[in-house]
Amino acid sequence: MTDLVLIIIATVLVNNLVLTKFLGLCPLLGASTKFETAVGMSLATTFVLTLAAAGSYLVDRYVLVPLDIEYLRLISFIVIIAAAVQFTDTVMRRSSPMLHQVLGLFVPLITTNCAVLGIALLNVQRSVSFLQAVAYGIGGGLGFSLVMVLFSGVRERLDFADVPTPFRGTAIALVTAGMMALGFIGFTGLVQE
Amino acid sequence: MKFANNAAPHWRGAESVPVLMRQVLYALVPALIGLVWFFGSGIILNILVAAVVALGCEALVLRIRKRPVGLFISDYSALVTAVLLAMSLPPLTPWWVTATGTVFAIVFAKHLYGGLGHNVFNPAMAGYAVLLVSFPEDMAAWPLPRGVAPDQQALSLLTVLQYWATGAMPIDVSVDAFTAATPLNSVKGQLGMMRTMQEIVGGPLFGNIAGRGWEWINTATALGGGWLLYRRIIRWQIPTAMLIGLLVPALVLYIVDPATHPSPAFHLLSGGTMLGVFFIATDPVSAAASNRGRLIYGLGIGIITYVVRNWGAYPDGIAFAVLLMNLAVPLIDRYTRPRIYGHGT
Amino acid sequence: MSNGRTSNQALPLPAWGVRLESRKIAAETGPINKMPPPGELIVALKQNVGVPAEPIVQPGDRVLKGQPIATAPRWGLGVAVHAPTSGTVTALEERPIPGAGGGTGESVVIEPDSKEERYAGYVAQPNPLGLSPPQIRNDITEAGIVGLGGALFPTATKLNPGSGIQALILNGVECEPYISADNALLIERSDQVLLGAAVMLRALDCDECLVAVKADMAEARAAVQEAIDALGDDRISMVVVPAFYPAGGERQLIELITGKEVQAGGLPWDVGVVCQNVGTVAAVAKFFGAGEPLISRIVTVTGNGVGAPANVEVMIGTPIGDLVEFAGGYTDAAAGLVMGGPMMGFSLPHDQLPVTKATNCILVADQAELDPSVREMPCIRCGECARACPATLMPQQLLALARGPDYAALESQGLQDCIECGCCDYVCPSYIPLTSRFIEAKQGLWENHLVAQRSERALHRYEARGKRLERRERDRSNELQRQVDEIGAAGEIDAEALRQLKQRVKSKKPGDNT
Amino acid sequence: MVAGLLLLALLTGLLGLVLVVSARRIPADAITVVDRLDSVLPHTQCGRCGYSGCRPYAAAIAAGEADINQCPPGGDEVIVALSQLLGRPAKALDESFGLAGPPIVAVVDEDICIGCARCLDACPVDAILGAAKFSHTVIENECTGCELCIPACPVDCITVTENTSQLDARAAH
Repeated sequence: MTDLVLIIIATVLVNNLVLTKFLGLCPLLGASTKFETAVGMSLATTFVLTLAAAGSYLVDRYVLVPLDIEYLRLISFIVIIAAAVQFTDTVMRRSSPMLHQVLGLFVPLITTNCAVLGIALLNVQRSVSFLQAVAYGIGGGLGFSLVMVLFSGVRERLDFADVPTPFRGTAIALVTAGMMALGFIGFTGLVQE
Repeated sequence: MKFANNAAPHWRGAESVPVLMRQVLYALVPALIGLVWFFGSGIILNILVAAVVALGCEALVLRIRKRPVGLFISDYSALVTAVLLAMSLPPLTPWWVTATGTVFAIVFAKHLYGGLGHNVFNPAMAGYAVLLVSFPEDMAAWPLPRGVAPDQQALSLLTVLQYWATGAMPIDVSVDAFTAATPLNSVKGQLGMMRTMQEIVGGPLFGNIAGRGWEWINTATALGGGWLLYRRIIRWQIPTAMLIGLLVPALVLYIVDPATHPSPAFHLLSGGTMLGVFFIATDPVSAAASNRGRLIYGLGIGIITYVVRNWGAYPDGIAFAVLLMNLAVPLIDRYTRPRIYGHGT
Repeated sequence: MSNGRTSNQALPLPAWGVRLESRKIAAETGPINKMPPPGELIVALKQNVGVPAEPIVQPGDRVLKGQPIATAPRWGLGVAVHAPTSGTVTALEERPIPGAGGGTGESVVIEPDSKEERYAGYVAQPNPLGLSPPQIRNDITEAGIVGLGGALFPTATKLNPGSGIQALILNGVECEPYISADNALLIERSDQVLLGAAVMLRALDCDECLVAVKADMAEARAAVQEAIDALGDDRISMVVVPAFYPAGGERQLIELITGKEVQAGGLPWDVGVVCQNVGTVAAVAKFFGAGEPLISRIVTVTGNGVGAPANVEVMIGTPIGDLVEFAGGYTDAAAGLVMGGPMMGFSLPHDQLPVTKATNCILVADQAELDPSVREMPCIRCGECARACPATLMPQQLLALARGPDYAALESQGLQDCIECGCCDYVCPSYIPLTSRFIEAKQGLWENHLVAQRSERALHRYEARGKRLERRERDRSNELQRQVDEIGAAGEIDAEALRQLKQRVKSKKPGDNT
Repeated sequence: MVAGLLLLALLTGLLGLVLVVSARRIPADAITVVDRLDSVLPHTQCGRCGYSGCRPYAAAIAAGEADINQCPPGGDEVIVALSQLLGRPAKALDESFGLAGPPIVAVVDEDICIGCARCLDACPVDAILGAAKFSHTVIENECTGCELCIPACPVDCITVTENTSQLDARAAH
């Protein structure tokens, strides 16, 4: 139990996917202009991440390895991720069409979000159990969501700030992302891996 | 007869921003005296470098942005940032380290976000964190406090100046003889070597409650903070909440296992606790807006500080805690708006 | 609240509001001075936010003191006006009036004849408490009495809340600095106020009356207490509120005394309370006791720019210049002319404006008493404004939103609940004119609503038109079809023509207009 | 090898099946994107955006065919509202679609009007009153200032003027 909690803490705070591994920066900058959008994107990504982490572990452990066809790992993982993304896309289009419209291409792009495939591939190497794989998935998703939500809050506040013209928009967003990473450095060493 | 046409209200009762900022500077004097007494005059050099660089950067940016230079230079906010950063640095700091931190604080953390009132992150702490990451060795080297050893010799002013200018001691002087880890760092290192707190605090670096000298510096800082509270320049919410956030976990773990956890009193009077509680966390621009929000904000800073001190790799966590909670401010503000009069019960 | 106790202990300070220097210099200098009729009276027909009264006199008419010169319209919160003294109507014309944004309003101009001849239509009521509540309200409407505390809401309307009123609060809390008209009234005429209170209690069918006075009004408190003791009516008691601003705001006072909040869009009687300014109550007493409608009021003339600051009982319509002259004239230091107090009063461009029923104070300020010319700095989010705000808003956040302006967020964060009291300005260390910004933003928000309404109405009409066209088309094609069928049935047409006609019917699609 | 491919195909098929079923089962929100976008447009139905009315324009925005700055009567307010709904940066009005201005209303010069009733059909909000052979008049309160009636008039008797009814209402407020 403790190891699962530690895995989640480590992936959320210490080895945050976005701020220390620099995975998933594209949705971070693209879908964070509004708080509501960022929450939607976070939920979608967390869902896909968890599903992908669990699914890929199962497929790898019980299908690919026993049958000795690990060379199909990449393609089968992508199939799983694509299916999860497609499912998310369908749900979102139906239940909140406006959010779907705003996120636009970013939802299908979760498929190519390096964070998702990254977690799936890393899991194969480091997970010793199914639960650990799920924990990595949840942790990765929560870490992404945390950064995403905090970031969108700051960006909304920046709408009212007197930012110098050349720095408006993406420039100040990148500076802010750097500041966030600086803050997260403080968590270094919390969990020994 | 013609009369002036003004919009209501026609009265204003508040002290202006420059006056408030000046009071903050005055309130830092006791802490400064403490630092100079225990660690020598190096801190003055830090302040001079930081102040000159801060005002220079401020003037430059304001001129480039075509803002009224005189008005904003005289608001003292850049000076407060500079002094807070300089007082957080070790008294033996080469000038370029201080200057780098100050440039980052004023240009990146303050003016890229729009200057006074618009900065999301506490400029002084942003500058400090950058230095902590970029110059870890310089940031860890504190001179020995006065009174560690009976035959202790103070560094000569010339030596200090040389180190300040070049980053190196004269050939016949060894840096290691004059510097030591801070108490927080020392505790962290020795606990890692499986020594108990009782053994650690018996060492020469430690005084009655916390680090030698540090306990007095923190007390002096709190004195200035108390004056700010009394003058109502800062309000009680953030300091109180931050202390609770820091001391309650400290107390719980101290009760559970006093051998491996410093006492709450130790935390209270160590490192930058008091500077953080009264002068850094209370910076209103980067803090939460409502009273309730400020309680959460202060609590967060306290807790994260404790987490970093206790489990993290860095000896003190105030800078990181402040930056992280700055980040959470928009979110806190969103969920802590006070109920408006006449809407619900 | 309902145990009828009279306590000299002030209520506790609330979390909001600001403490201001009181500067009640005029009140301390002496009694209420009665000003004789000036050379010309300009009685505005629009005395409050309501619809202007309808004049019933013509230029050249002679009017008597107290005679109605314009009647209140039946709707729109308007108020009747009366001749303040006897004299001749010289004109019925547009004159500059205060509070119209520098604009003018139709006014009855009267040249007084200094005879003070009284109108015989109104007489003192020997037993006003024997009147029925509707009768009392009728009389108060007839007397042109409105709330003299500032809002000028017709008093009779406020006395008609239906049942369930637990307390009548008499507001004698002048929380703005300088203003001491109500203070002077309580010191000199507490008995009159209590008589009015008794009439109001009768109209409200209510058994409790609280006279609210401020902690720093020692003399007035003593006078009220004495009058209450003399009257021996145990329904009436005094309550002392702390000296701070804006304790005298209606909703703020109710919150202080009863702890209840009047909901947004609601009225005090929703929480069982009716609040009346003491000046209003005295006006009611004057009408029932002496047969005099609302033709004069007490105005504080004060500030370092006036020779002899004083409380002056002055006829409605007196030019402000004459009033200042009566109070010792301008000193050399006079720099600003403000109607009302320094927190909510508005600057007057010149002094040729008449006193209206709303005029409680004329502040002739010197340079130091005016807003010092300070440079506005950016907001440093210190939060002092939120601490001071009686509506518990967050002015610092509203300010940022008003810069956008983000009207949706402004509305959800309570811009409409701002009472424009000026507390946030007062405590702001960056000297930001918050109140002015909020007034501006309210205007914008209101315009935005207007545009949205228009758009919605346009959409509605557009859709209705679509349905209408569709219906018309259907009717037409039905008619065509009917003709085809008829012709076909009659067999008077050759097959080819019938086929063409049918083709035409078919090709006609609904919605095709040609 | 073959087994692996078969298994992969099976997996893909299975996932596809799940997707197909789920796509049919999940209930749809009744308020569509077009509804939301349409609700912030001014409904003048003037067609200056290049579409036949406000709703077609909203549909075009939702489909990505039209930009958000093509509505002159809406001005900055509508652009800001659209940008907030869509999470895109606001931009300046594209003036090739027309200039934003103060609210206007159409006025029929009743001395010239011949009572042809053509403007009645042109008005998208039925704001012109009249019948054939009778002089027409515009209901000022309902006119949206779309100017569609101007080209319809054969004798050019319709002009536009600034709408003052809002200003009057403001003064009364």
